[in-house]
Amino acid sequence: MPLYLLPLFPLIGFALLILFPRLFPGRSAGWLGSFTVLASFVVAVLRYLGQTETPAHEVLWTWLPNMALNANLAVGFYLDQLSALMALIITGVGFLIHVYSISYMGHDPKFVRFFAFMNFFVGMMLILVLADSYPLMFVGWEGVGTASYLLIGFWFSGRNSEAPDRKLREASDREGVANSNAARKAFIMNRIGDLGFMLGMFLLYKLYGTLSIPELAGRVAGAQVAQAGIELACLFLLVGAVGKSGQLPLTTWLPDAMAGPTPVSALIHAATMVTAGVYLIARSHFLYDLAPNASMWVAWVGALTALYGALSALNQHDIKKILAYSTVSQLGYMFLAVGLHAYSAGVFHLLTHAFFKALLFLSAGAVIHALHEEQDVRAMGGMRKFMPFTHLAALMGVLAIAGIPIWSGFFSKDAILAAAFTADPILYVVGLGVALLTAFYMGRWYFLVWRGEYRGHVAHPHEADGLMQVPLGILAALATLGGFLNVPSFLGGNHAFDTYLGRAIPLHPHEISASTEWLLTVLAVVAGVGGLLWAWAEHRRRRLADGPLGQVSSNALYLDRVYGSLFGIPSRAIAEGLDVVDRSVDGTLGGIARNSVAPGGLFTRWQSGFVRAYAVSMLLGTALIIGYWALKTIGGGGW
Amino acid sequence: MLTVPEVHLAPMLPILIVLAGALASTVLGFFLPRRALTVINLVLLALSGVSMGTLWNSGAAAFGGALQADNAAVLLGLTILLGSAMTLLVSLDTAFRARVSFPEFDAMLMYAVTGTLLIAFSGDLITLLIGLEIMSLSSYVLATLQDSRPAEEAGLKYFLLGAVGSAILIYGIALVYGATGSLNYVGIAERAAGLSPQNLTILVGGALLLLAGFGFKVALAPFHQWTPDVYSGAPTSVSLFLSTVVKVAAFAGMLRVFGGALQNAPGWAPVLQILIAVTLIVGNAASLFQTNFKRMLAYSAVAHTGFLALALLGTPGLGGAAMAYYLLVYTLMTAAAFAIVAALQRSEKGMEISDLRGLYFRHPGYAVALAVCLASLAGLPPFAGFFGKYLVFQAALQGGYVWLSVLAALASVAALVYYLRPAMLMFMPDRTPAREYAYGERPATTFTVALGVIGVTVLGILPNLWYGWVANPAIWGTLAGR
Amino acid sequence: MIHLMIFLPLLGSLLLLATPKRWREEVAGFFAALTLGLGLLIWRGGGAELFSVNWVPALGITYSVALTGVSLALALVTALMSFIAVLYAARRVSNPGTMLSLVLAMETGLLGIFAARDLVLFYVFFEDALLPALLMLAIYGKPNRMRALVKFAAYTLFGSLLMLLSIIGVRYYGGSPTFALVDLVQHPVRGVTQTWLYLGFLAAMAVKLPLWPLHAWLPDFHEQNHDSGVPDVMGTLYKVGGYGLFQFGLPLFPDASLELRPVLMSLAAFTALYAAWIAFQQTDWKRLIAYAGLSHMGFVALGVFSLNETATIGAMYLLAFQNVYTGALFLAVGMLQERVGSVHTRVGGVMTQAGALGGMTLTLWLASIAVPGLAGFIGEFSVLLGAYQVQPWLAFVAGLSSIAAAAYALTAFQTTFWQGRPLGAVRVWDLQHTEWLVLGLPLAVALFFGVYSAPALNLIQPAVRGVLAGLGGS
Amino acid sequence: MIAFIVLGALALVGAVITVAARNAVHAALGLVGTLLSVAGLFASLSAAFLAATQVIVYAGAIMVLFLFVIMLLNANQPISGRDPVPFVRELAGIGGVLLAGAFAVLAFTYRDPRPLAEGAAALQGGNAAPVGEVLLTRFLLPFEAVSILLLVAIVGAIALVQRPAAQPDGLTDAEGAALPTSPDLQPERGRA
Amino acid sequence: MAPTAYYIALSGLLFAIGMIGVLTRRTAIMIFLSVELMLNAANLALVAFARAWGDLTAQTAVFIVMTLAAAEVAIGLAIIVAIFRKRETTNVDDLATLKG
Repeated sequence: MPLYLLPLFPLIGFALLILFPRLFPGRSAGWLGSFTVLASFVVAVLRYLGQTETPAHEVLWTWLPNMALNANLAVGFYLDQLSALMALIITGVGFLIHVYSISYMGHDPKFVRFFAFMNFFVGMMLILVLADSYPLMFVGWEGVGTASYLLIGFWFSGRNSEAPDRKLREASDREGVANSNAARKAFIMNRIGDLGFMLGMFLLYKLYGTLSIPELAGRVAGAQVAQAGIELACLFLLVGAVGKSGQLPLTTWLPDAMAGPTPVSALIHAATMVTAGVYLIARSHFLYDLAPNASMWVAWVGALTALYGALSALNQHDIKKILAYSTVSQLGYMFLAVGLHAYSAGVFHLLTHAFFKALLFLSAGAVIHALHEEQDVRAMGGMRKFMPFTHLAALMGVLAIAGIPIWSGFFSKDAILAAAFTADPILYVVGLGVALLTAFYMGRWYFLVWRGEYRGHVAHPHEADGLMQVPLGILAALATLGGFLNVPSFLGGNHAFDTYLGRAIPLHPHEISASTEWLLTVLAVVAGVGGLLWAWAEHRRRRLADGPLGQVSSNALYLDRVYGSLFGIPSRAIAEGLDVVDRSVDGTLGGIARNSVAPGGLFTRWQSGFVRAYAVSMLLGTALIIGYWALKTIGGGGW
Repeated sequence: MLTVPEVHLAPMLPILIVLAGALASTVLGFFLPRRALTVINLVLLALSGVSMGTLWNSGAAAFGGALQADNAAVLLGLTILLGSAMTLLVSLDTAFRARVSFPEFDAMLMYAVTGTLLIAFSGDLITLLIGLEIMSLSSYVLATLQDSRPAEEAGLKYFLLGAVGSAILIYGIALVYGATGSLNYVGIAERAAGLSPQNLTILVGGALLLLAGFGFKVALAPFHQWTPDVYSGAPTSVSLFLSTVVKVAAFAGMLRVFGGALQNAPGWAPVLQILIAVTLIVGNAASLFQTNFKRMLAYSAVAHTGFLALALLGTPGLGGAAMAYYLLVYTLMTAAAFAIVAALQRSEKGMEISDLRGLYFRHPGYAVALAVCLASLAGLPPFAGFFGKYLVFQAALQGGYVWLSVLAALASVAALVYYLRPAMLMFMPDRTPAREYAYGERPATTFTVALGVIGVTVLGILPNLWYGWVANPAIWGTLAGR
Repeated sequence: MIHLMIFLPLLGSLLLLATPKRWREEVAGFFAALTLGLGLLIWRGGGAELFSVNWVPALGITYSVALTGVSLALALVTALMSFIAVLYAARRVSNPGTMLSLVLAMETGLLGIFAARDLVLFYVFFEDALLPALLMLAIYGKPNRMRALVKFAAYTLFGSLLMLLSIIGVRYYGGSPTFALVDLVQHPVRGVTQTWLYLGFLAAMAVKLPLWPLHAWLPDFHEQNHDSGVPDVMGTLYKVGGYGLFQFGLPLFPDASLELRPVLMSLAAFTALYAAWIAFQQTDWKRLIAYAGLSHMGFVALGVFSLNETATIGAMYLLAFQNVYTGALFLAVGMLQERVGSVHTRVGGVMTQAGALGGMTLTLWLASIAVPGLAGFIGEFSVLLGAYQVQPWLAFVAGLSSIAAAAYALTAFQTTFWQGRPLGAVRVWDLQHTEWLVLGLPLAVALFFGVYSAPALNLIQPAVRGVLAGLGGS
Repeated sequence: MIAFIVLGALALVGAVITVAARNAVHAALGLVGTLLSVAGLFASLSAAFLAATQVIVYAGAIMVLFLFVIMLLNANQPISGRDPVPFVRELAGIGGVLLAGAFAVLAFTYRDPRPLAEGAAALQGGNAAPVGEVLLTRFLLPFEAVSILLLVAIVGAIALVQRPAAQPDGLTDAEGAALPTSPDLQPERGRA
Repeated sequence: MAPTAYYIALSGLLFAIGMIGVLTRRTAIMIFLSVELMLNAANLALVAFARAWGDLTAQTAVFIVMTLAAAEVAIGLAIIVAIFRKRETTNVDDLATLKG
């Protein structure tokens, strides 16, 4: 089964749905979309099963000039353990979310278009992870960016823009503007990262003369290049990763991206796309291994972002915003891991996070659905009674993300913290603190939404229907059990996941005595449990509605405003100024066109109409000519 | 004992034919209507052209070299005849409206042509002088002939300044004679070579005075100021004549004198290059600010003088060829443009540029033709004006006048601007009522315009049709005669 | 065949004046399609080799034409876009006879520019293309078009006359028998003279690229042109500066182009950023697209000036295909204007009613801001990559414009097509009839050559290699 | 030499009178004086025939014609009122001085190509016979051509003073009515 | 005999004076008179040179120039008279409608 089938199926789905929307009445579009993703999933599974030690590399056709070694770069796909894993996550989780969306988006007028975009996203994401060269990866990179742009702005004119009623219409217009802005912001901020990515590629090409990843991996070892060069290249790539994964300082677009439909948030802005940065760094491990400083940067960016996300999540009131900031924070964890060369830990967290964060988002979506687009947690509460199944699923997710033992989050987070501990105690402390905060705000989220008494407006919120429950169930199971893929040795496991991934990415096993391991584990668990208890205590005191740090947190540490005043306003001003300059640059020509410039007046005044004036210029001219000649003669000058 | 020199008829036949036309118009004017005379004159012009053609490569001369019918003379003469014929054709349609439709008009015109031919064929300074005077005097009359205040004012200005100009010219001749002791080109050219520095001084002084005198005739700044007034004051058909035939003749004279007799005399080239620079600047800048189309054409004629004179700076081989090519093209496009003005103008003042708005939708043929002429004047390919510019640039560059060529290039940007405005206005639709003469389109004028436009286009696409004839440097090496 | 291809459109435009009103659209379309077909045939035949005869022997001017490599690619794009322009003009403009014939006439000029292998011939075609452009602007332009006209023409001629001088100079100082490129290359000019001549040549090309600070004619030209955007398509095709520099500038002035490389590259990079930044401020779609195009031209110039193979290939690729999507964008704006009666970028909510129009416009926009997978990316990426090998910082500066590009493109798109449709605004109808083709064909081309670049690369790459090899450049 | 000084002085005086005299008639007479003394100079340059012609044609015919016209148009009163052309006198002064100076410089660089005596001798006194011979041999063409010039002068002068009537060209408008001449031309006056 | 240079200088002086006249006189006739003066200066120079070269052609040329002058006078006066008939003035400054 050729690899290109993986992205091909969803793209075919996209083409059909976008070109012939009328061919798909009712929910058939949803089924088609889900089916194409399922097809890719099947392919992925088959390829996974048929996988050998040597990575598969399938070249299709020539594409970019001179960008491989003394040759034109070709479009080709590359399947090793890492990309296989990513493909499985994307298609698997993607398929579940597609199915979920069939019900969730069921009543949306642009149902078909939604699935077209979703398919487009899946296809692009698969290209991203399967790419055998950085430019091709960049195709997927910007492709998913575009998809996310389209999906964030899916309700670009608000959800009832055709409403005849003026009130509704205005509200919807406001919503439309907000959504559109969010989408645009996401794209532009990604572009900033992409520039870094591109510069990284340019530099790599300058250093190694190729952009094909296998070739690079082959040359990096032998080639003698300046250390600074590699470090710089890695930093450039980091910029790209930061942009895509919503890390500091390019993090502010991710919370806004929640303007999109909830499945989009689940698939793109939690499970898959935003982890592309992590993937990029893991994929470029052979470079980062040579660039200790750059790696340190990665780790620190991750740690700080984790902290930032956690702090911002403390006092959010939008059910999805909380999850969004938690995503930022969790991505920070992954960066921390890969920055410390603990790629396996990072990717493992990526996996588990995909499970439980998708789960959380979907259950949040179910709640929003049940409460008719209500998103404020203060207007919820006690949902447990109305939708028990969803509640159970959500609880699994909360426990997983809080890092409670046996749930998947526990294992992955534990590995990361261990890596941090070996590398740098400060990082470890940060990580631990974030774990505490995570547990707290997730607990807050849980208690506000599911416990306490119902504060909503909808009379009888209904439980999600089967189409939504199935994915919830599967994901809940995965979030619960996923951790056992990688049971550390001191718990009697065999690091199955690490060893699998190790075939693609050489491991840097950190030597920690089992006792320390135990200590770290206990600390982590304490942090998790403590956080939840803290939330429960607050809940008892009914003071959960507004969490710690008040405005500072709910305004996400004012980062947006800082950017606005630092970059937004000045650049607009400059643009304005340049425009003015540019319009007036050719005033003279315009003047001539309008036939009104001074010099001409001179000549017309000279042409005064008096014949004697003409005679004056004639004879003076003659006199001057002859006089000049006479003077020259006197001066004896030659001719 | 008195020995009358050999008098060949052939070399002077073209002139005599034209003269015959002039005399016929003078005498028969009492019996025949004017239009008949015009037709006769057209025929005679054609005949003269034919007889000129027979002189090709004959190198014939008469009156001991005072009259030489070499190839240069033939080429320039043909250009002159073409311009005159176009003038006559246009006058057929417009003379009555201009109130100059009487035999004397034709007579004067033909006399002027006689004079111009005399210049082109001249072999010595005196013949040249007489030719110039015949041409000028008849031009004075032509400019004044119309019974209107503008025409009279134009005539007086033209005459007074012209008289001064000829005085300067004659003084120049005197000095040149003083230096070389000879009045015919060959002698001057021979003696100019080996001169004691003192008399060389006189020679250059004379050359400069001649330059000033000619500068008036061809309208080089600062001797150009009569041009706009006279062209805009005189009847349009006369302006056509003055701006084409008269200018061609004057340049023919310049070619004879500076390209031939004074070819290797020093001193005049640097001055000429200054004059050209001033002309280019003044001509183009001033025409940028004209609102009257006729007057704008007058100024553009000044500007073109600058370009034409560039050719004089080149080596005679290239320069002469460039000049000859440019002169023909210039005649075609200027004549056609003036013809259209003459046909479509409401009043003798010519049309305002703004009147041209939307002309394309009322007189598509003439509008397109005028656009072609303007494009050619601006030097845009594929029209012949481009090759004219190209050739003079080439001549000047190879003469080593780089800065002047650059200046000329920049000047022609300005030129484009003022040619562009009317040209584009014609194609802009407008609601206002037509402001041009409704019955202007008539066969003779149309024929003239077509001649000009087709000529300009064909010569632009196949320049060799004309340039192939004029290219041979041998023609221009012997301007002074043998 | 090549001559037929060059002059067929002109023939058509002349014929058009004679054909009765009701047949004009068909005739024009026929000729445009025929030209395109001929072009494709030539392509299939592996291009038309050099054909040369004397034109003005006395002046050493020859009629030398060839359609190979880059020039063939550009000629094909020209034919395609002219065909599309004709299609749309026929549908949109009432009684389009004049415009159609002007479009065809201009097509001949453009094809000639690309085919010419003789400097004077090149100049002649270069100016010939100017006249129809001027006429279109004059006849169909907006109220204050005279200013745009004068600026357009004056800038163009300012450049081209200096170029004419250096054309003459190249032959004179080099002592070549003719103006044919092959001869001129045999008789190169050396030393400082070459630099001066190059500057003269550059003047024209910089105007036609356009390159800051000689760009000022561009925005007005597009802003004042007819709403349908048909003249803008041709105007876009007319931006041949990059090609001229590549085809004539580099072979004739190798030392000079090497010497001036840093200056010119910085100018180009600055142009790219400057234009993109200004575009951010535009509220008139046409001005906006004009500045966007200017920014692309900055990239093209960056590529050509860098003398780096990859970058030059990218530049030519970009030059060729930006015609496609920029032109199509102009037409899309034309359709927008037809529907909402304005080209202002704050209309709002059009996509709620005209989904296809919005979608196509968005895709074209994405192509124009070099989203990978579309043709724009290959060119821009290669240019930047190549330029980075030569001047990393300039590549960075130019790269910044890709961010600005996202900003201006998405802002304009959002405020026009997204957000709410104002209450009581006119109902916008979606694409109809040929409009699908008019937007779809360029879109398909942009997509195809963004994914599968081999056909174009096979044309461009060898040509670039040849030129740069002769240059002995980096 | 003496002759030259005297005559030259006279010529200059006459010239100055011509230029400076307020009354036109005086100016004309001053010119006559100049012409006569120039004739004298001709004589001193052994150009007898020219001297005679100068006296007869110039001082005689031409100047009489001038005076006649001056009287006819009674243009002898000087024009009062400020000069519309700015700085004309100053410019004229500067230009005149410049020109005169330049000519002087040029003149005094002149070296006679041959001894004056020889040259004068070769002229045979410039009598009618030798001049006429040259005129009919080497200057035959100019001699003939001048006749054309005179013809032009005569015809032109007549045409100007007696403007003939314009002959219609049969151009008609749509209704077939003859079209008028351009509106801005005033109707012809009855001629004398 | 006086050397040629003197004659030339004299003629130059006359020419300059004539020019001053052209510029300063304000009636057409007077300007025209001054032009005649300039022509005479030219004649004088020619004759002087004729003696210097001992060559009769120059004298003949002078003869022809005189004829030219006569013809010019005829035309010039005709123009002046024609204008005077319509405007009753010979002041050239009154004819300044064509300008710019």
